[in-house]
Amino acid sequence: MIALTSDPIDVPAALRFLQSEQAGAIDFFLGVVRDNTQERPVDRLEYEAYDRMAISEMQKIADVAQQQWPILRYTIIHRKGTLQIGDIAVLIGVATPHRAAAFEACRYIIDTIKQTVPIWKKEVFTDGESWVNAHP
Amino acid sequence: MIALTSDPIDVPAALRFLQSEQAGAIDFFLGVVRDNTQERPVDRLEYEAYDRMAISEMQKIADVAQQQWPILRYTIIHRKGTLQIGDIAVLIGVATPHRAAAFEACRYIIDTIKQTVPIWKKEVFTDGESWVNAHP
Amino acid sequence: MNSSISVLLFGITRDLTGQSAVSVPLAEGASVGDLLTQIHQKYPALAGIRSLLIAVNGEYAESEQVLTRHDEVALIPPVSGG
Amino acid sequence: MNSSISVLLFGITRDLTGQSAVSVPLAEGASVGDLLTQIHQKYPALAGIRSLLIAVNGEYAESEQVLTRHDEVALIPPVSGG
Repeated sequence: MIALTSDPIDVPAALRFLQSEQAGAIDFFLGVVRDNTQERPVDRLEYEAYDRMAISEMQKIADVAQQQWPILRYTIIHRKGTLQIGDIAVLIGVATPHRAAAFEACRYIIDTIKQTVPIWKKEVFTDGESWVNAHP
Repeated sequence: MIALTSDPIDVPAALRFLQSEQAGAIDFFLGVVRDNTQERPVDRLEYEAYDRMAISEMQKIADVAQQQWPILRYTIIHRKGTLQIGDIAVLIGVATPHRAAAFEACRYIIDTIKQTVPIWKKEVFTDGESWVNAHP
Repeated sequence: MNSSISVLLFGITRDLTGQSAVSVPLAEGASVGDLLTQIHQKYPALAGIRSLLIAVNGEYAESEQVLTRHDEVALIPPVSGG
Repeated sequence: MNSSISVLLFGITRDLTGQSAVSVPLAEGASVGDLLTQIHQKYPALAGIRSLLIAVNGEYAESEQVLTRHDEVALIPPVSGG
């Protein structure tokens, strides 16, 4: 299950979705808005996405992961819009029979999302703002 | 936070406990009761612990993890008693500033729990039962 | 296609141009590489961005790919999701 | 300590002996290794277990460690938590 949403991410709903009788291991990764970047205090983040392509790129990542690991169920949910400190920006959940695959697939998915999915994050500081990764 | 409990594990409560303003990454591992072991159908699991030592061994693991990774908060909750298919047997949650440490610490904790913590699991099949790992 | 092509903008490119889509003049048979050259000429403010890619119909495109008038074209600055 | 020591049992060792603690005769100055030898003699049914460790006061103990009458001693079959 893949989603790009302006609503808060519902962790218990994601967990219910992942559970199955064959699942022995579930790994969840949550990316959360921190209060600082390189010690500069962050007020909030603004996420923007090229929706159609963000979803299709996330789907590609999930497809590759499913070829590589015995994934029973997965969920990838990314927020967009304005996020405050402590808000969950992204949730990756992977259910597998055994734990090694759950960890590896979950890590692969979040690492690759950060490289290929057209979602952009602007950090709004108390004294300015900056699009992450945009400048050399 | 370390617990050994006969009650169902409360994932949302664990999540609330882990969140902090400095946390950018949270990794959760859930060990769940599967419906089979090497294709033999499982009816239920019975977990037994040497409580005092199980808690102190889990604490040692957490202490080592805290020395090795910049852990902001962690939670280790292990069930005991009778568990049905789909029940969460163990929850490990680790919050760190960045994601690599969350994944690595979470994996270290669950891997080490399975090696050193005096908790025992009996698989009850439809046609017999067996203490896991006990026989050569 | 001897006219122009509409290019969707996001993130820093939208902020720098003040627009969420721009129209770029482009000859028939032009490639993704040609489009990028045109964009850099028309919007020199975008030169400071670490990298700019082009997506065509929601897929990352190589610079040789030829554009047609029905393509949905987007400029993709460095992503920062997660 | 010229009498006996109580040993807590868990998991398969509790099932095989039918008891959650057993009393094992042990001379004063006896070590963890001596205790294991005594246990194996008294409970031959435990021989089929992959490994048996001893915990003293909630800590894994080496076989040289000398036991005292006040120690809480437990027999630890292979663990299988998680």
